[in-house]
Formats: sequence, structure tokens, C-alpha cells
Amino acid sequence: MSEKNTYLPYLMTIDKVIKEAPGVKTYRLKFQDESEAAAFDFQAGQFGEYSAFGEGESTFCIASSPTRKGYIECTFRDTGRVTSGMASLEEGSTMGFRGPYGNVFPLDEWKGKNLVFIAGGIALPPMRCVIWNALDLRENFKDITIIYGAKSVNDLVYKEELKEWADRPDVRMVTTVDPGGQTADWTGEVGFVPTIVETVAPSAENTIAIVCGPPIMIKFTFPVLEKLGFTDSQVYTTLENRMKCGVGKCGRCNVGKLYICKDGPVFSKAELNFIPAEEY
Amino acid sequence: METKYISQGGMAQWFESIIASGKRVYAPVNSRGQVDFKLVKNLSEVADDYIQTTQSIKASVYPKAEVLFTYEKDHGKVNLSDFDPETIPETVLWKVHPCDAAGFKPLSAIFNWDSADKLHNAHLVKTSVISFSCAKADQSCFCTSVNGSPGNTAGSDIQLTVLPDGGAIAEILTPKGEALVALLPPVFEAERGDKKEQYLVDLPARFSLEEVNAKLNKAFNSTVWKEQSERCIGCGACAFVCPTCACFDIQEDVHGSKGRRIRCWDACGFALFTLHTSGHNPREHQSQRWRQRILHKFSYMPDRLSVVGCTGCGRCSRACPVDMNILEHITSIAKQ
Amino acid sequence: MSKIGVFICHCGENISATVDVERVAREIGGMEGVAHAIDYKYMCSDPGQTFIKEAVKKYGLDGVVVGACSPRMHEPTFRRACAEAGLNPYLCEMANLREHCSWVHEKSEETTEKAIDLVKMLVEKVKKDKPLESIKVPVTKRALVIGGGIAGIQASLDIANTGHKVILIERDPSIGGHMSQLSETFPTLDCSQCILTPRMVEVAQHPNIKLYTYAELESLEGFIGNFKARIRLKAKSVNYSTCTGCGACIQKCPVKKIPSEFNAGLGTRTAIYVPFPQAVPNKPVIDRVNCNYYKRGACKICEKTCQVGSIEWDKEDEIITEEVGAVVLATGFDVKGTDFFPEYGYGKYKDVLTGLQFERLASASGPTFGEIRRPSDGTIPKKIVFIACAGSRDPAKGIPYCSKICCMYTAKHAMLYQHKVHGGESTVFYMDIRAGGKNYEEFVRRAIEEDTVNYVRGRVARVYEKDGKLIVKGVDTLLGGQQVEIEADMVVLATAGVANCGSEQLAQKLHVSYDPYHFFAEAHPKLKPVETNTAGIFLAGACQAPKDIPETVGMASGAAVKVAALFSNDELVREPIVAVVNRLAPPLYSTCVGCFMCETACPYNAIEHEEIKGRDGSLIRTIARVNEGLCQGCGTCVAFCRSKSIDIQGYTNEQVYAEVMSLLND
Amino acid sequence: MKKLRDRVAALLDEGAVSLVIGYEEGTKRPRPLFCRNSESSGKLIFDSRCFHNLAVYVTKKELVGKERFAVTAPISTLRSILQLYVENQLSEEKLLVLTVDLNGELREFVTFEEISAYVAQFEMKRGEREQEILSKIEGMTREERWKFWMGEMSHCFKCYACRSACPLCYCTKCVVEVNRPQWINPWPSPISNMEWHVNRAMHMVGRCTACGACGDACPVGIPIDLITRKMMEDLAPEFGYIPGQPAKQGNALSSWKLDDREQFIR
Amino acid sequence: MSSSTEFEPKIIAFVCNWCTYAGADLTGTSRLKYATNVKIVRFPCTGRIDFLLLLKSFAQGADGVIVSGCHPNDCHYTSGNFHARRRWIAFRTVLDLMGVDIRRIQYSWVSAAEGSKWADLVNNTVADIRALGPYAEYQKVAEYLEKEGFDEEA
Repeated sequence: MSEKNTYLPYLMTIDKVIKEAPGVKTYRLKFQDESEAAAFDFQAGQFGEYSAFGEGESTFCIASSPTRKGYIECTFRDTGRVTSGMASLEEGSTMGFRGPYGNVFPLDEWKGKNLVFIAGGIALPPMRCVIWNALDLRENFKDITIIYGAKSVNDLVYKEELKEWADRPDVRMVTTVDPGGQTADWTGEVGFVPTIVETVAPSAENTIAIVCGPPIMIKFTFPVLEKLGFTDSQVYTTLENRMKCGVGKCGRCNVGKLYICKDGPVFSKAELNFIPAEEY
Repeated sequence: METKYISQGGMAQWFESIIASGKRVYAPVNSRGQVDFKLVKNLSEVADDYIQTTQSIKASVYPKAEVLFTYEKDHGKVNLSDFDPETIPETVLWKVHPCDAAGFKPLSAIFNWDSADKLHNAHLVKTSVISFSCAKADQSCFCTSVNGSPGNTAGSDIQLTVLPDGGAIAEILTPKGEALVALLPPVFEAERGDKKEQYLVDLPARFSLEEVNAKLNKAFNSTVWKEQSERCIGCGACAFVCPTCACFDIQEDVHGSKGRRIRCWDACGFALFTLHTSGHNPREHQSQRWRQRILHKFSYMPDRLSVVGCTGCGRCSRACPVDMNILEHITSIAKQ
Repeated sequence: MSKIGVFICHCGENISATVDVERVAREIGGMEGVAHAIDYKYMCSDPGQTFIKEAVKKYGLDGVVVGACSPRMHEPTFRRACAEAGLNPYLCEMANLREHCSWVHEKSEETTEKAIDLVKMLVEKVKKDKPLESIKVPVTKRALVIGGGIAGIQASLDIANTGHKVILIERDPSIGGHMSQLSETFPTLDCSQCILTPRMVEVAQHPNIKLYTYAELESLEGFIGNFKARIRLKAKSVNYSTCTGCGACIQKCPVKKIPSEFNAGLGTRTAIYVPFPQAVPNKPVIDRVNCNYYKRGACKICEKTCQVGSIEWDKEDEIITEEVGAVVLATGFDVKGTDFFPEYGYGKYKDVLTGLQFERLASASGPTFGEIRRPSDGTIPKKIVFIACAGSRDPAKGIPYCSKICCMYTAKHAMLYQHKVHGGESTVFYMDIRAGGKNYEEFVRRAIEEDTVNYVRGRVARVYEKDGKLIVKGVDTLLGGQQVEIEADMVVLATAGVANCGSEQLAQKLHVSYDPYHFFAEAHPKLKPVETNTAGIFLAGACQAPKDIPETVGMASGAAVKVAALFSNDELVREPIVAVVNRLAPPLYSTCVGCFMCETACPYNAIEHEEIKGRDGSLIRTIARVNEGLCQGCGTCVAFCRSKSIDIQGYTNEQVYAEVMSLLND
Repeated sequence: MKKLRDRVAALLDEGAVSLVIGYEEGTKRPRPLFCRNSESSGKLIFDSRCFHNLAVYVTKKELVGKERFAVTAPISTLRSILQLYVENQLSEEKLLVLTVDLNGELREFVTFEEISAYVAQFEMKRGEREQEILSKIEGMTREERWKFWMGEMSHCFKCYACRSACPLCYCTKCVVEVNRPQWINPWPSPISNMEWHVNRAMHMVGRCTACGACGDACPVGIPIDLITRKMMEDLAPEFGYIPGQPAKQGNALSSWKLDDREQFIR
Repeated sequence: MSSSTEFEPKIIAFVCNWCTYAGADLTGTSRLKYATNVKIVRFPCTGRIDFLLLLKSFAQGADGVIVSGCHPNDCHYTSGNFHARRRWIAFRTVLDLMGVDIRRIQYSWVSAAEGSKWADLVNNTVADIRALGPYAEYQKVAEYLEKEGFDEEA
């Protein structure tokens, strides 16, 4: 029996703070212990439990790519006790991290395929990890399309990276904001994500679609993809449920028999068909 | 495994020697009109005439609140101190019912699913269970329906079956049991050929687990959950008295720069248990939460952990303020 | 909040003499979240403030704590400095190191440690501070003045003269109030109507004043700057736009024996009437209770008399709505009648009068044209007794307070009597003579010394009639309680001034509070005498407590200035220290469960009901909402809310909790 | 009983109500029953053993739905219903209240006033159990009370059965679930347990109708109902209200008197 | 327990901004001296003071508490102190029932003009709490966490 205490976090130093949008920040975290850093590994799609000491833990996916070694990043919105405690930290402060937990995007299986990333609002972070992962291994994939939308221009996260992706010749980048959310100098699309997906109309041929966003966006995007010819096994998403432990014990995150923390958070649409939608 | 006979007097001497060994001994004590496990020093403190303690022995291996680790903040740095298993004292649980002892298995299955739970396991190692088989039962008892029995030895280190002469059949089941016997070997006499079954309460099974499991596999969208849960008021009494319920919360206890992270009991029946920060709640209604409770114990756990999450102790039915009788409800599902 | 700047002030030596300020700055500098901590001789000085401003910019501070004097002293100073440096002013807090520490303790280790604790406490508070914006409320620059007595007249004129519109409503057919009933005024003895009438006319003619007589407030909704007043215009039965005020109808009206209100019952009037000759407007109304037509369905003599056809029999009460930004309450007072005094004959004796009735007798426009004559037989009284404190200062009568004006008007009455009735004998029974006021004491002395009014200190136990005389039995306490008995021809009671009838109902309509005697309550007995605790509603005159004319006029002008000040801005800017009911995304909306117990606890009626409706318009829930215009920020609701759904900005639960915890941890 | 069952059956058949909350025989004693059709009305019972305060269900929207419903209410339930009216949690159009009076007659109430008038006939008295424990507590010194309650509080494991059983604990987010700040630690410990119960008692001032549901629900047998009952007994005369017969607006803590006691204030 | 002469109680004062806070300011302006044990937390009104804060103070190690505001009828907000007074009556009742030592909560009215009353109040309260000693009875229980799982015998 291992002597490791599952609940004991790694100590991390906040190495970099990026203000993404009102109330949204990205922290780059580095391990304080070299040996822990060396032993640490994760894959795209996984999540962890982040500690703000004095406030508690909160669950976020790892927003950085596993191809970028030596640090992890998380993006969060200041909404509750823990995230507000996190938000008040500065570069150099200590945080805790437990993980990585959960399953992964099967990037290996996707080799040689086209990838379409569809994300909305604050759900870009889980996507960002796999996008960078795919871009860093660009030769493994064919066409890469990114469709990202937010309520307003102000709410778009990773603004620098959105620009970077848009500037890449090997990426088709589409950004959109909800009607009314545009500014005078906005050059992207205006419209809800599902509508834009329909307009962009990525081919389903040899393609994997990865969809992350608020439930309402997912609900309307799935039929669009179906119409475009995507089968259920070509569509992936990540689910979020409230979690405390992250390791299948605390009893919160299960959807039917499946535990999002262990069987997820990545699910193909085909897998979703077997779990009750009302529980996520 | 070895079976011995211990006389009434021998039992008393042995009990004294366990106390003298310095181990903490918890046993059912009758106080304030309730029988519950308490730290005892004398056999005379131990309750006699009762069916079941209000609470299970779960807390011995899964405390209501336990420090996972402590930390101290110091100018932006944080120093952690891990939980130390050595701080847990040797504990003997005396006069445990078989249905309680049987609860350790599902509990450990939950805690050690894939990753080992250091704290729970540390408690398990330090805890020895001396169970007493059941000569009595009440209408809430149904261990025989969930793979148990009044003489079930699962989870016990020693099981005693009390005989009419006040002595008992002693089944020494594990090395931990043997170590307890070793505290006073002479009182364990050769067995006298008493038939254990003869002294156990007769409790016919009320439903078949397989049948229930089969029904539940198709029952997620059934109306039964709404019907059964209408009177449920959403408290955590059932979960907290249950020997296998393991849902927990992780919380922070802060005093200035010092803090500790605490794991404490929680219950899937609470309305806000699964509430997202966004306000969305996947198990918004009591019926969904009742379904979770039943499916978790009788469907998900058997499927995923190969163990039933119920030992038939009947505590939840006794504790429920509005008579949510689990036996009645499960039986009705089985019969549907 | 975690780049906090801490600035410790020496306050010359006021703080540094007993507190080791350098140590405070040093230790606080080591606190988590503190980016910068310094001490300086005078933080409030220009260089001191510059330190703060520069640090805000240099370190990108997101919170500032100044350890200096009391925040009641310099909080605005430092908040302004922060604002100038680009930091939200509400992210600046002060630790009170002077009044609460250095000045009250000796120089010692403990004193410095306490100073450190106090600063720590505020650092923890600042960490939980949220940037706040001042609350801006639009202002409707039109005032409603309720009551057309001297208070209402003065307030209306003063407001109107600042260029703002005023709506003046008066319950009676004419403005003028009690002052128009008075004969002469103390201490100058100038004619009351002579000084009042021009003012009344000015009101009627002022372009900024809209006058509604015979009108009452029906309801008032809204809040400061934004009230909606519904006003009931009682049917006058006379069309004022055509009526010429010729008075012919009044001459012909057959119902002539109605006791005149204006003459305090001593004279009579007709059913169609103008209350007094100088009334404004000087046009009649029909008193429907007494009019033959309304009583029996026949008469209509006035209609026949009227040349211009102004009589409107079927006219009904009209309700109009006016939007106003402020309200001045000037509804005045009333006096107890003689019937309130069983010991003085229950009002049965015709020659026992109230002071107000005596005013009418003494008035040249009164029923006796200014001659003092007995109502019973018209004779001139040779002996007259004035009884001061009739009802006032008498807890047994439920009026423990002093009515304030009676001492003076009683002296005036006695003086007037002596002037008018040569050789007459006047006696005043009094408890104390309260003549505080410019030239007041001199006035009373004049009555006693020059006009030989007999002042007897003592109470009158009984007045009864015997052989056409009124026997007044009292004691003279200055003569050791000796019995005094006077056979008087007339007795005048200085009856207590009381709240006007209907004031309680009016207060409830306006949500202003009132005292146990139904006088309206001022917001603060010392510092806010003309404000009520409902923002935007002000008080003028005797509706707040009995008072004399100069005091009333002064208060009315004071209220007018408050209104003018309110109207001097297009928007009302208020400190954002108000309560807020939390709002969450659907499906939660709020943790408020809508029990509205807070509504019953709020002293300002600031809690409103907000209906949460679904897309289909169906009601989902009703929850509480705080009207920022009305909320004054006391926080009673916050402590009262069971689910902690209300919080108060500037003193949030998180802030005060953090403060308390910081004092106790480690 | 027959009258009640017939009336309920009729109400449901006519569609006058869509649900009747009542009692049926349970495994140990009567338990709540939800009649949604006339057939189930045959299970209805109503007698002195019917202890549960059914008012706890009338604020549960998912249960009672949008249509009119009825509840068979013993006196304790009636009192709670009155209080819920005062707190804007019920509307007279939606709720029909049935009870069986001392003469065995079926009574129906629609308005607050009707219930109020009926309830006024009943006195609120300590039962035997309450008398026994309270007089024991009243006889204790302060130190003994502290020891007694800390002993009791050490048994509390925060299952919140007390809260769930109380008809007046209808907040969707209870103060113990508020974590900014974390007023009361969510794990069971004697002090945080006491904080919870003191908090509950304070929230019940002027509201508690001493139905005893909280104490009855407590699985570990803490006499918590006596905290609020004792508060009610002590404070009602002082604050000038009649327990169980609320005024239509406000409560004891949302109002005050000029001459409230203040000898304790220095 | 240290002897009572050495014991320095920790006392927190919850005061309203308009009367007692200002009164304490006057104490300072008048240079009246008082004990350093009391630290003031400012509230807009006594009506704002949550009873839970008082309770939390004891759990976190306070030995005594002062709650002070405007005299009746002097409240800046008209009736906040009346609401507070009722709340305190109820709070004292439940605390006394629970066996909490209510002598450790000193309620007071101190107006903005009563600088010397504030000094006296602080000094008297400190003396009273010092005489009562540390609130160990409460603090001991407050430190207790359900470490062992089962209820220990009292």
C-alpha cells in the first residue's frame, strides 16, 4: 500500500499571471520541488485540484499543453471562496496542486485526421490544452480549425493566443461574439457558436470535432455537427461536475455509473449516449 | 481460523487484559436513552439489551472530521505537514454487530478505488473488530437479503457467539484477532462443539440482490424515485448512521497563517451537494438524490466495486424522521 | 486585493510619541499581501498624500491602509488622494492609531502591538474591499409643500425664489393657517394679518408656485428626487376659472348659522363661503355638509345669484398626480379645545375660551371687531383670568411637553386686554414663565410691570359658574400655597398645542416617523432638525413640535434651503454604503427566499418586492430588492437576514468577519 | 376518518385540488402521505399519533407544483402554516387546509384569519417530556448547563435533520452553507454544532411554534426543540407576542418597543 | 491558567460609527487613558452587528466582548439600536440557556459626547474579564475536532 497521501498537494509557485477578461485570470504554476517537477507528467484533457491555502480547493482542467514541460497553467474565473482567494494571489505566491486526474483526449488515435475545435466562453481553457498539444505536434494532423465564441469581445480569453492562432497559416481560426457583444473595431464573426459552426461547415470526412462550452451551446452544436455528417464517435467533449476529491471517492461527480473524475472528463458523444444527461 | 470457547468469566478477564494493553476500547454504551459506541474501561459499562447502536462503527475508520494535512503560511511560502499514521492509536471495537463489521469492506472499496486512501487505511490497520453474532433482530434488520447474516464474520477479527451459559464461541478470524487472543491465551478453551447457527436469530431474506440489481439497471428513468422520495425531507440522517456511506467534503480550517485541510462527512441527500458554482445542479430534486442513494448502493457499487453498498443493518430506516424505510422501498422495487 | 500599501502617520508626535511607528510599518510590511509599508511625519500633508499617490502608481497598489487619526477626521482626504492616483476611493481604509491608540495609552510595547493589530485589521478588511461607485439618483426639481400656513408659505416662497417649481397644497379653502387668525404678534405687537397677507398674495401670484387649496395628499410613492404624489382636489362646487369672487352668492346663502372655523367657533358663516375676507384665493367653496341643496336636494339660491354660472353641483373630487423631487411637510398644529378640561367646565361655559378664541376676539377682523366682549352676553369683562399650561406639562393629561408659545401669547393676551379694557383686571396663573427669545423676557416684564397684569404662580384647580361669574379657584405657590379665589368675567385657557388631526395618517402615507404625540419626527434632534428619516422629505414649523412664528419661518427657510440644495444638482450623489440583496444566475436568481421580514425591520422602507419572471412572463419568485435611493446604510437588515442574502457595501460580512478574525488569530 | 377520506377523495375527483398531503400508517407510526388521486385517500388517517409537521412540505415547490393543494393539518401544522403566511411563503388561493377538530368534525380553512381564529382556542403547553428535561435544565447552574449542552452537542453530526424537519427552515441556502465568510464550520465539532444550534434558535425567535419536529427528527436524540421552546417561553411575554399566533406582519426581532428591557446594558 | 493579575484578556469592541466610535474618538481627543486590551471594530450601526460575530469571537479566542452604540432615541438611523437591543435580549437568553458565560459580553450605550464613559467602560470591562479569567472553558472546546471519530466520554 502506497504511503502517499492523495490529498497532499504539490506546492507550486505562481510564475506568471495573465489577466484574460474581467474576473478571469490564467496562472502559470511551477513546482517548488525539482524532483516532483521531473516526475510529473500529464496528458491533454486532464484536470487537477488547485489549492488556495486558507480557502480550499477548486477543480480546473490543466490549460497548458503537456508538450510544454516544467509548468502547468490554469485559467479560472473569480466566482467563489476559493477562486476569489486564488485571484488575490500574486506572482511568487504559493498554491497547491493535486493531479493530474481523469482521462485524456485520445490524440494518438486522432493521428492523420482533421481536427475541429469548437469552444464557447470560459470553456476554452480545457480546449487550449489540446489545441496547443495538437499544434505542437502539428505534423500528426491534417487540417486544424478552431471556432471560438464568447458573449462579448471583452469576454474572449487568451486574446494573444487567439491572434497567434489566427496568424498561423496552418490553422483556420474563426472567432465570434454573440450578437450585441461586438465592438466597433471587431473584425471577427458575430453570431452564436452553433450558427457559426453551420456557416463554417467543416467537413466530417476523416475529422474529429471537439466541443467545449456551456450546456446550452453544446446542446445546439451537437445537432449542427450531426447535420454536417459527424457520427457520434467523431465528436468529443469534456464534462464538468462539482468535485471535491478528484479521485472517485467523495461521491459528487458521477453521472449514472460513470465518474467524471475517473471515467471523464473527456467523453465521446457515443459515450454520452449511455449516461443520463440530467446528471451533468 | 480457529474456533475456541471462552467462558463468561474468561471473557471478563480477557476484556480487562485488552484494556490493560493500552489499546483504546470502544463498545456500545447506553446513555441518554441511546446506545452508541463510546470509550469504555469496564465491561460493566457495555450495553446489553438493545438491537442496534444508533450510529455504526464507520467513524472508527472514517472519522466525522479528520485533518488531511496541516500547513503554515510564511510570507508567500507554505510549509506542509502530512498526516501522520503513527498518531492513530490502537483501537479495539468490542461487541460490534456483523452488519457493522461487514461495512468495512464496501467502505474500503470506495476509499481505495484506484488510489489508496492513506488515512482510512491507517485507521483500518490500527483497528481490531470483536464482533458478537446476533441473537436478536428487529423489523428494520435485513442483513440476510444483502449477502450478510447474523453470524457473518466478514470484517471481524474475532467473532463471539454468546451461549446460554454466558460463555461464547470465539471464532478467531485474522492475525489481528490472534494478537488479541495472545493477550490472554488461557481463557480461550478448546471448542465444545456448540453449533453457532443455533444461537443466531432467524432472519429470512426479503429480496434477492440479483433481482434488485437487474431491476435497477433499467430503473434510472422510473417514476418510482419520485413516488418513494415524496416524503423525504432531504436530511443526512440516513447517510450519517450508515456503515457504508462515504460521501465527504473537503474543507479548510484557518487560524491566521496556520491552517488545516479537513475531510468531513457529507451526504448525497443534501440539496446543495452537487450544486455547481454556476447555479446548475445536476441533482436538483430530492427524487434524483434518492435515486442516487439507492443506485449507488445497489447498482453502481456492485458494478464498479464488486461490493454491495448496504449491509442490511437497518439504521437508516430507524433514524429517518419520516419513515423512509429502505427495506420497504427496496422490496417494492424488487417486486415491480 | 493583494498589493496593499500601508502608510503609517506619526501625526507630528501625536502618534509616534507612544507608538513605535517604524516598527508598525516594518511588521506590517511583512504581512501577506502588503506590497509597500512606510511611515511618515504627516500623512495628511501634501507631501504625505503625494507618497500615497506615487506608491499607488509605482507598485500598482490595489488597496491602501492609512494608519493615522480617526477616519471620521481624514477618511475623505485619503480617499480623495487615492482617487486622484487612479485607485477606487473605497479601496482606501484608515486605521485609527491616534484617537483609539496613541492618545489613550501610555508609551509601551502593548501600545505598539495594539497599533499593529489595528493596522492588520484594516489590511484584512481592505483585502475584502470591492471598488464601489457612488450612487447617482436623478432629481425631479419640483417640490411639494403640504400645508399653507406660514411655514408652508415661507417654504414655498423660498424654494420658488431659487427658481424651482413648487406645488403647495392646503386642506382648507384658503391658505394662511393659524397665523391669519391671530390678532397681533408678540413681542412686537404688529398686526398678524398685515404682515401675513402680502405673503399670501405673493404665493398666489408667484410664477413658480402652483397652489391647490381645498386639496389633500392621497398617497406618496417613490424616493428622494423621484416622488409621485397623488393629490385629491376636493370638489369646491365652484368653478374658479369663471368665478369673479364677487361674493353675491355668500350674501344670499340662506344657511347662515354655521360656526366659523376661522373665528374658532365664535362667529358664523354661510354654507357657500370664503373663510375670511383676506382669503387667498378669495373665492368661495360650498360646504356640502351644511348646504341645503346637498342636504335636501333643493335650494340652489347661489346658482341663481351667480352672474357667471360658476356653481358646479355635480363636480366630483379629482385626483391628480404630480412628480416631485422633495416634499416639505408644513401641516402645523392644533390647540386643545376647552372641552378637554373637565375642571374648567368641559367647554360648557361660554366665557371660558381658548387662547385662539381670544385671538379672534382681540382681532379687528374678528366677530367683535376687536372688542373684548363676553360671548355669553356681549359685555366687556371687568375681570379676566388667563390660565397658562392648560394641558401642557401635564403627564396626567398625556401631554408632558411644554407647548412653548403659551407663556408669550398669554402675556400678549393680558397686555391686549389691558390696552383694550381700561380699568380691567387681569390675572395670569402660571407654572413657570418661559420667555426665552429675543425681546421675549422684556415683553413679559412689560406686561407685568407696565400693564399691571397680575401674575400668580400656581395652578387653577377649578373654574365654575356662579351667578354669572366664573369662580376661579387656585393656589399661589409663592405665598406658600395660599388659596386664591377670583370672581372672573372671562377665563382664557392657554390650551396645549397638539399635533394636527390626521397627522398620524399623513405620516404613514409618507413613511415618516412621528413621536408619541403624533408630531413628525426629525431625523436627528440636534443636527437634522428639518430632515425626516425619509430622505427627501423635510419638516417646517409646528408639525414637528409647537413653535412660534419666527422659529417656524426660520425652520421653513431651513427646509427650503435643504430642498434647494437637493435641487442644485441634476443627480443626487450618495455614498454607496447601502444594502444589496444578492443576485445569482438562473435558476437560483438569489438566495433570498422572499420572507420580507427585512421589510418590516427597515427603518427607511427601502426594501422593495422584485418579481422574478420566466420567459413566458409567469412569476417564478418574489425576492427583496433594496432601493438605493431610500437605503441609508444602517445594515439592520443585514444582521437580520437569516440566509445572509443581504449585505451592506463597505461593511460586508466578509469584511467585518475578516476584521474580527484578524484581531484574534495568532 | 371516513369524512376526511371522503372529502379528500371528492376534492381530488372534482379537481379542486391536485394533491392532498396527509398521514398514513407507517412502519413505526403514522407518516406523511401524498394523495394525488382519490384511490390513495383510503390510506389517510388522522389521529393524535400524527405528529409530523406537514407544513414542511408546503413550501417545497417541486412537490406541490403550481396547482391548488390541500393539507390535513393538526394544530402544530396549522400554527406553522400561519407563520408561513406571514413570511410570504404561501398564498391563500393555493392552499386548502383541512383539520379534524376535537369533536371529530372536519373543518376546512382557506384564509389566514380562519386558521388564526381556530388556532387561538388552543393553548401551548409543555408536555411531560419537555417539562421533565426543561425543569432539569432550569435547575442547573450555568457551568452545569454548559457541560450538559456540550455533552449533547458532541453527539450532533450535522445531518441537519432538525433543519429539514422544520417547516420554517425553508431557506434555499442556509447560513451554514454560506462560505463567504464561512460563518459556521461545516464539519461537526462541539463548538460549531453549538454555533449552528444557537444560530437556529436566533433565527427562530418570534417564529418558532414549538411543534417539536426538530427534536423529534434528531437521530442522535438531542433535545434541540427545547432550545427554541425555552426561548419562546422566555421571550414571548417579554416581546409581547402569542406563540403560534403570529401578527400578520413582521416578527419579534423585526420590531421593538421603546421600553424593551435594558438593565443589562451599561 | 495564569494568575488573574498577569492575565491580559483579549477583548473586541463592536461599536457603531456614529455614537460609540465617535465617543471613543473623544476619549482620545480628551487624552483619557484606558487599557490596551480592547480593540474596536467599526460598524455603521449596532443594528448591523451580527450575533454570530460575537459567538465567533469567543471561538477564536476572545475572552470578552463589548457591544456599544447610541443611546435609545439617539440612533443615527432612528431605530437600529432598538433592533439591536431586542436581538441582544434574545441572544443573551439563548446563550444563557446554553451555559455560555454571558458576563463576558458587555453591552453599553456610549454617545459621541461620552468620551469618559468609554474609558470607564473599557477599564471596567477589562477589570471584570480579568477577574473572570481566560475563557478557557470555551476555548478548550473550540479547539476540539472530531479526531477520534467516536464521542469521547465527557
